[in-house]
Amino acid sequence: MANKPITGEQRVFMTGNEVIAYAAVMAEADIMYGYPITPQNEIMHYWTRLAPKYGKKFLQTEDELSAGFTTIGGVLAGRKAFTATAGPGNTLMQEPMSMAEMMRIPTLLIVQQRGGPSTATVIYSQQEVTMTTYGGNGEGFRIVYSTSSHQDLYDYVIKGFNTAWKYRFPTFILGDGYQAKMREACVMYDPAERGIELVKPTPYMGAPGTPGVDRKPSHMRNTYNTEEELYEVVMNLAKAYEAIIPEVVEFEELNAFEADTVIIAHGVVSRAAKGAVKELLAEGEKKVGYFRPITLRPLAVNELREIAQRAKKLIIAESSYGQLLKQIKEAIYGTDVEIHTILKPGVGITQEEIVAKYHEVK
Amino acid sequence: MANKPITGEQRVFMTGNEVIAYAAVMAEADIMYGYPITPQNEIMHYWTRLAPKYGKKFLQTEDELSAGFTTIGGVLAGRKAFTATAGPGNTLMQEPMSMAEMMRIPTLLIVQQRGGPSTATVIYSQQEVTMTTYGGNGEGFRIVYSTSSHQDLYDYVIKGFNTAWKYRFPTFILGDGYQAKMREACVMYDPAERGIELVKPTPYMGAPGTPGVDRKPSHMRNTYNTEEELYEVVMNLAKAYEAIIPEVVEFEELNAFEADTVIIAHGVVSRAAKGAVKELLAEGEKKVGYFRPITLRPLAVNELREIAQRAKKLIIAESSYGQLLKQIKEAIYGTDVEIHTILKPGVGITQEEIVAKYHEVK
Amino acid sequence: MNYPQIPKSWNIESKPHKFCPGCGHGIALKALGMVIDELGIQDKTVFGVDIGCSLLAWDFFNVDTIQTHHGRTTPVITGIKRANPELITIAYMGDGGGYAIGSQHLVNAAARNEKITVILVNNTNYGMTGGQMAPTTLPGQKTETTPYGRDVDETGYPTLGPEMVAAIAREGAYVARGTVANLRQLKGFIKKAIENQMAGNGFSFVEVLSGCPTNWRTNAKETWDFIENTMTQYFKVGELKVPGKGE
Amino acid sequence: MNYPQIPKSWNIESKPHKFCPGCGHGIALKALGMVIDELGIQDKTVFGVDIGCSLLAWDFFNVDTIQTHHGRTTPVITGIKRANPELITIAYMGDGGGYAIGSQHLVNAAARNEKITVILVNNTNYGMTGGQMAPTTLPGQKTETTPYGRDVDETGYPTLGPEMVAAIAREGAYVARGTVANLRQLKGFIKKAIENQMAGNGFSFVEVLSGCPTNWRTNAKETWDFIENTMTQYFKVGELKVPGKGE
Amino acid sequence: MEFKARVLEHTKGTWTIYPGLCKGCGLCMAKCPKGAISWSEVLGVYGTPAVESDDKCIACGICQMVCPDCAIYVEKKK
Amino acid sequence: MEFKARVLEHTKGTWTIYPGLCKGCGLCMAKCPKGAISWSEVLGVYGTPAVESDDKCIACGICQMVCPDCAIYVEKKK
Amino acid sequence: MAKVVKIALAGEGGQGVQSVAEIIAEAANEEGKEAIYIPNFGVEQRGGVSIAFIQISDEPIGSPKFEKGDIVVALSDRAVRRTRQYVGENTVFVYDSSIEGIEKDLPTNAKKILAIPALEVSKKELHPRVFNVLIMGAVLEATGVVTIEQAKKAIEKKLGYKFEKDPSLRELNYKAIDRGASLVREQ
Amino acid sequence: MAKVVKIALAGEGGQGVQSVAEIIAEAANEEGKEAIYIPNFGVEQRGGVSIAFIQISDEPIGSPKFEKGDIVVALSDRAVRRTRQYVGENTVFVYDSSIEGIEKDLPTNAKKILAIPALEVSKKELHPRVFNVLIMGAVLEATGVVTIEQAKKAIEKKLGYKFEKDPSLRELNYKAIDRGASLVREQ
Ligand SMILES: Cc1ncc(C[n+]2csc(CCOP(=O)(O)OP(=O)(O)O)c2C)c(N)n1
Ligand SMILES: Cc1ncc(C[n+]2csc(CCOP(=O)(O)OP(=O)(O)O)c2C)c(N)n1
Ligand code: SF4
Ligand code: SF4
Ligand code: SF4
Ligand code: SF4
Ligand code: SF4
Ligand code: SF4
Ligand SMILES: [Mg+2]
Ligand SMILES: [Mg+2]
Repeated sequence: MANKPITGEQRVFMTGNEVIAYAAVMAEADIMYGYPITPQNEIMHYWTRLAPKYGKKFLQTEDELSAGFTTIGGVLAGRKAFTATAGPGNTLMQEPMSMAEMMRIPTLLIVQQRGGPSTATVIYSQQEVTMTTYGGNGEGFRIVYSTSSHQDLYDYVIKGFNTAWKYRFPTFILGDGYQAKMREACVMYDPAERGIELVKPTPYMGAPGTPGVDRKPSHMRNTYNTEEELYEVVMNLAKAYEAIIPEVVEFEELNAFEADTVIIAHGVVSRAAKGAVKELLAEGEKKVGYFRPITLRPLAVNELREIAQRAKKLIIAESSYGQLLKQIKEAIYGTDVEIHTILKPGVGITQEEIVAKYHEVK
Repeated sequence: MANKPITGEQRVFMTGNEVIAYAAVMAEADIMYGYPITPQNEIMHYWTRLAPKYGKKFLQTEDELSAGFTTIGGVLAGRKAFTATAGPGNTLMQEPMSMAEMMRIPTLLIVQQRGGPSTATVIYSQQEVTMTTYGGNGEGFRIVYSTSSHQDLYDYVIKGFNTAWKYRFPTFILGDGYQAKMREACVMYDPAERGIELVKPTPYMGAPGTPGVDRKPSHMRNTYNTEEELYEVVMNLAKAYEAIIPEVVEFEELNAFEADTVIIAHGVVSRAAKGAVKELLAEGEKKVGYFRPITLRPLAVNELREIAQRAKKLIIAESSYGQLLKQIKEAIYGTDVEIHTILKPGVGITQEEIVAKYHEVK
Repeated sequence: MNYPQIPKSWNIESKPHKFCPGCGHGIALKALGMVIDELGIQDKTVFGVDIGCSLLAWDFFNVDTIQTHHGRTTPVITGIKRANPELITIAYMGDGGGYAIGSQHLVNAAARNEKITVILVNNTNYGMTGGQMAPTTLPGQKTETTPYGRDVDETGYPTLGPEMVAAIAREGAYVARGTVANLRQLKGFIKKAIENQMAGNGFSFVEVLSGCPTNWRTNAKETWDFIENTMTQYFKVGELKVPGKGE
Repeated sequence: MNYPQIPKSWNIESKPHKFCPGCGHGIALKALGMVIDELGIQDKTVFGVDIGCSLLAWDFFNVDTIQTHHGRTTPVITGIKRANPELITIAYMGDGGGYAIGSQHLVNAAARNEKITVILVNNTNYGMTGGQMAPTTLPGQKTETTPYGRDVDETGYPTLGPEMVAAIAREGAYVARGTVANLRQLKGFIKKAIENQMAGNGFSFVEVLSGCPTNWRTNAKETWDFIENTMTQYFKVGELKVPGKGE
Repeated sequence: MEFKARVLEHTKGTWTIYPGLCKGCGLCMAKCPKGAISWSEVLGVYGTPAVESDDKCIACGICQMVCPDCAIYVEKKK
Repeated sequence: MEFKARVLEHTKGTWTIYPGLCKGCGLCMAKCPKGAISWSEVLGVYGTPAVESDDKCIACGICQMVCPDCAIYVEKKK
Repeated sequence: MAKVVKIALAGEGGQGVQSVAEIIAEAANEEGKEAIYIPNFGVEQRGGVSIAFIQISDEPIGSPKFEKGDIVVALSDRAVRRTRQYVGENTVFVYDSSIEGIEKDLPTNAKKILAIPALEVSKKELHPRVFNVLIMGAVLEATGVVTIEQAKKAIEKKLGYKFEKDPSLRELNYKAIDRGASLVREQ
Repeated sequence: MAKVVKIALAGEGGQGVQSVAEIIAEAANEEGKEAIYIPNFGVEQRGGVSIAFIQISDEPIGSPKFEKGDIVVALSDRAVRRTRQYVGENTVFVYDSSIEGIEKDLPTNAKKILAIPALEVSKKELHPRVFNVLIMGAVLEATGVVTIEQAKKAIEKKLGYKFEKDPSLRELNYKAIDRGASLVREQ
């Protein structure tokens, strides 16, 4: 059985879903559980093709509830398990993810956002931001990476496994239909060769020894009898979560801490935003900057506040009706920088639109 | 068959769940679909006892997905249908509610919040605010009433049916485990006698006449083929939703527009907040006020901004880790009033605590 | 004569319909259209279509139609029927929608003997999402998620839907399996299923063996061959439960 | 002797357990504990408990235990087994968890022949939530949501779970129905079910007829009577499917 | 809504094809007991060839029955 | 963890009850073939009466078997 | 501000604290007062400690739960441990004198601690079944939130159908209330 | 800023626009350029209009979709209607001259509109099956984003296994490319 599909550095030209399947193999994921939904299907298609070659497993479940809960099972058994979904499937995933959130079970869920609400379109959107960051009946103790390119998909799937198992909070790779289906180039590599150490999973259930004899039994629960018990559990989660924020937060920027007008976007839209800012800078506009939160949860609150305190205007562009906008407003509460928006639920945003908006509001 | 269980005005002393069942009968609800979950069970228990007496129907479904989708079916058939849930059940309800949101199907869902995330407790919390206002893969085109007393439960269940059918957005009564299970007095009445006109439902499916012959067929969908189509649909939803906000928004306040320190709370916690403010005013504190958003979606943004611009301090108290807080920060973005909080996920907040907080921060 | 011979209840405005060339859904819906015509129930029928290729029928008929969520057509249709029993309610779905994600609804609607009719199109795969394994995928069959063929040791044998429904449903239920390769018989089964609902007897269920040339990557001949010879080896065509006839 | 005669695999720290006085869950778990002892598998067993009164067993055994969500124990346990087939995995749930909200998981795990063991406690109601109708509630039985008695015309007949599972599962599966009124037999069924998993044959399923005196509002005599005489009229005790024995 | 009919008169019957409905799937062709159906020069709705029949046709109606798109209409001559 | 045992010596066997485990459900009593079990003055874990047996006991072990709480231990005398 | 009387009652599942609480709250409501009664409930149907929270006032009542009670009654060892948190410097803490092994767990900050032989008295003088009614008498005596008459009416309302069949039961219940009151008075 | 060449290709499900797009994008990638190809996909497996969006540049590319293409090709009446939105004042709009009834639907704001007899030529001179390859030739000629050589290599990579079996197919495909290019050149 071959060991790794990638050695050295390899430039490839493929769909994002294919990139993810490779990244999962290279991250030493053991098993994928999944239920089909466009636009994430090809992750499963490629995984099932790769799986037998590298000693990996796959289970197609009866629905997303099952995909989420079997993934939790796989993790409990001490394996690196993951799953992928989109849209209405992500809605259903909130049930298992709320259990993972409560019990600090590391899970990796890849979301390829599609239009919403409801079944909507199978194509593209950024309308699953609120749900992925704060979904379910919980408090959003999760880590969400928003990717913008195939390179990101490769890098952050590998990183996402490490994050999940290191910090034990449910971790999400938030992609979208464009990234899922488009082809572009990216460089694949063996993480070990780049000095990236892969966090090893440990079993939560079925560790060696007889429980109650050689070791304590592993008794895991998510249900409590009194509100005081629960309060303590949730406050401890909050404390643990807040402690890791500085280590986890990621962002990208260009001239953002010097600019008068900062364009903020995440995911694939950030490419148009970055392109627009580069174009404007090249045209001689000096006071324009670009900021892209990579982790949508936790958000780079400190940097956003610094920018908001300095800048005169923000332009927030997203393919939703203001899901990132809401979070940014909350993050920079107390400042009063002028905010302009390009909100286009379910459709792409181009560089031209952003440039035009800049000229309109500047 | 008796016509109405209530004539004239009647002071009763019962649990909140019982009050809700009576209110639904008096709102001329036709059918309840539901799946058991604590702490909403007794709504079903009382409804099933009342139902045969007043020609009403009930169906216990196999899960909350089914309860939500059968409710949608009941509405499509032209009946006033409703359902009730809590906690993990509410998480599952997001799937049907996202369909209702997309298709503007009026639904009434009563949520009796319990602790979260996950199964957590069956008791009490205010941790389902984010999910109820913005859950699912959508944009939160919903109307959410947060009740604080049995009187509210009675009033807003009746009002909630009217709101849902008048504006055709999914409507939620957001109660909690305390309100569900506690006994207190309230006055029940026949809405007709108070001049409240009940909006009549109309069939979306199965109206008179042969489709394609006497009338157009009713072809309802939630799936679109291109992103441009979807964009138009969602923007139209947004427009329709925003148009009704002024009519729908509700709040309660005491001295809030004159105070230096305003205590903000919703639902049952607002009772403690109001009590605290009354106590403080009685003690001679003049610059303290109280504000309670009744609709959590849409939020009373204008009033909150007015308050935030005037006041020096806000104290936001809620039995969650900041779900209302986030929404308020977003709403009053641009102001910089100092915000203090009492955030107690899953446990009650008392008047004493709020008074103490006031003295601490003032 | 510029008006083709289509069932009266079909909505000509939406034709040619949205199914692929050679798709069995078109034949199944032809059978259903003919039954609606024969029973004269176009004005009382409510049609629910699932997510899956079924959704492409959202404007197929001149019949009130609700396009629901994946697997959720059974509860939507149940809700409609419970609220207004005068209506004749038909849920239309795929094998993925009925036997996988919506199986709790199917099983429990059958157990509660809901007075609705479910028509389930078995094409041995997930058509709409591009051909993944379905509960009905045949042993050894290649799909996008069983690229080396379905391994029954790993994923079990194809779900026998009507057999399962027949095991759950009690007296009053009607359960049958037809095929698009036998339109006349299929029409008969669908007719009985709807009549059974109209008589108020109970749950009625018809599975339809159908072709998916797009994902099977079959030409016309291979398509017919797979339906008529391969599928029927596993899925026996016929009536499994007829009210009044015992089992 | 201050140490009671309890199965070795029970966790004495959590005793007296959290079930109501006279609850059948305690007897079912006694049978399971004895089987774990006899098979000597305490170190390899993973126990999953559903939401429902089952959850009260989250620290019942000195066995690694995961308390899951309502209806979701089957997939959690399936996920564990798929990831580490060395473990012996047992899903424990109520009739609501198994036949209502989790029925898609049960049905599909059976169809895929998952190598897991499911023990389902049938107490004809939703115990934990205070006694609502379950899919297994008997005709005429009063519950909180059938206050005038379950009307089979409205809500159908009680679900026959093992019969349903037997109709779906294929060769290799083990399916039986026992009762807390016959501990020896029940223990035998559970033992065979677990041995069937250990042999890698396939899905194993045991329904346990059990008492819920709290919600039934029965005294001890009435409890026994309901289990032994009323329930068994509908739910036949015995083995429905034994590998190698045909059906 | 109208669809252009292409009417073919055969000895045994009148055979009509609506190219605006025909997707060229070939199901009819594979089922014709007489091998009377073949690809036509006329294109169907997806720009692929529609079908046509020849005089081997016995007007049995099978092609009409199996066509998922109701693109064929057969009338037997008496 | 220890539970206090209340040991009752009967002609046919030794019958032990652990009141700290007994919830007073009465299942044992209803099943005893000899009617040997009755309510006791000693309270069980929930403050309700525990059970005790008398010399009618034949040490058949049924009560031990049916007790959901493992509160009874019966040993036959040889 | 109107004074709110806050009561917490805790016991084992079978001890009937919830019905006592309900009767007290209903009696107060009947007297025209504002009353809130909130049962404590957990996932266990039986087995957990059962707590009832009651508040009675002349004016609308705020939060359904409170931090410290005016009177806190605990009827089992576990109940003593669970209810300590509701005891403050203005609290009268009442427990049954037959409870063993709780010496170290008794609250230390109460205004007053009363050990009353409720279990013994109900067993010996009345009937174990009216133990909870006796406790009700004690609570009413300690708080004065409702008159004994009103409480008897509320009992009548709730159990009247049983009293019809067996009028001696009425007698027994009434006696239990009075006896409970006297246990507190005697302290 | 580096120039990005933007191409939209649209046709019916069977017309093979997606494989053409994929080949062009891969050829560009092989040439060391940055390329993005995004298929349009809807809920229908077949039947909807199929659109492919390609962008090719010397530098990393931003948004995968664009507002206006440099070249927009429509191969059916429905495709003409669907792609009008991607036509701007710098767009060369190409459609097949055999498409009927679209006179009123043609874009009016294009830089240039080319009607080419691709269908006819492929049918008569080559084979209907290479219709799409002929279109590829036309696109390459109109944009010059990839050399014809590179495109041929990409075709070889994709269809080589078929060419092995039947080398005349290779000939046919190469001819189709060249012929497609000439159709544009001739205009
Ligand atoms: C909750 C949810 N999960 C997954 C999907 C994606 N999805 C759409 S159709 C489909 C499968 C359709 O297969 P089937 O029901 O067999 O119908 P067919 O297309 O084969 O007729 C899936 C998985 C979805 N829309 N919603
Ligand atoms: C998603 C969800 N829905 C509903 C509930 C509420 N709930 C908890 S237990 C239960 C029923 C338990 O009944 P059963 O499975 O028969 O187990 P039993 O308590 O009778 O042993 C329900 C409906 C929940 N916890 N989660
Ligand atoms: S994908 Fe298959 S089932 Fe779906 S429309 Fe096409 S042929 Fe029919
Ligand atoms: S409620 Fe019923 S099933 Fe649950 S623990 Fe009590 S007796 Fe057992
Ligand atoms: S009618 Fe019969 S013989 Fe004629 S073309 Fe059709 S199938 Fe062939
Ligand atoms: S079956 Fe119908 S659509 Fe298919 S080729 Fe024949 S006529 Fe055309
Ligand atoms: S051992 Fe047998 S005879 Fe003795 S008390 Fe128990 S059940 Fe009765
Ligand atoms: S000994 Fe066991 S069976 Fe008997 S009353 Fe006590 S708990 Fe119940
Ligand atoms: Mg299918
Ligand atoms: Mg149960």
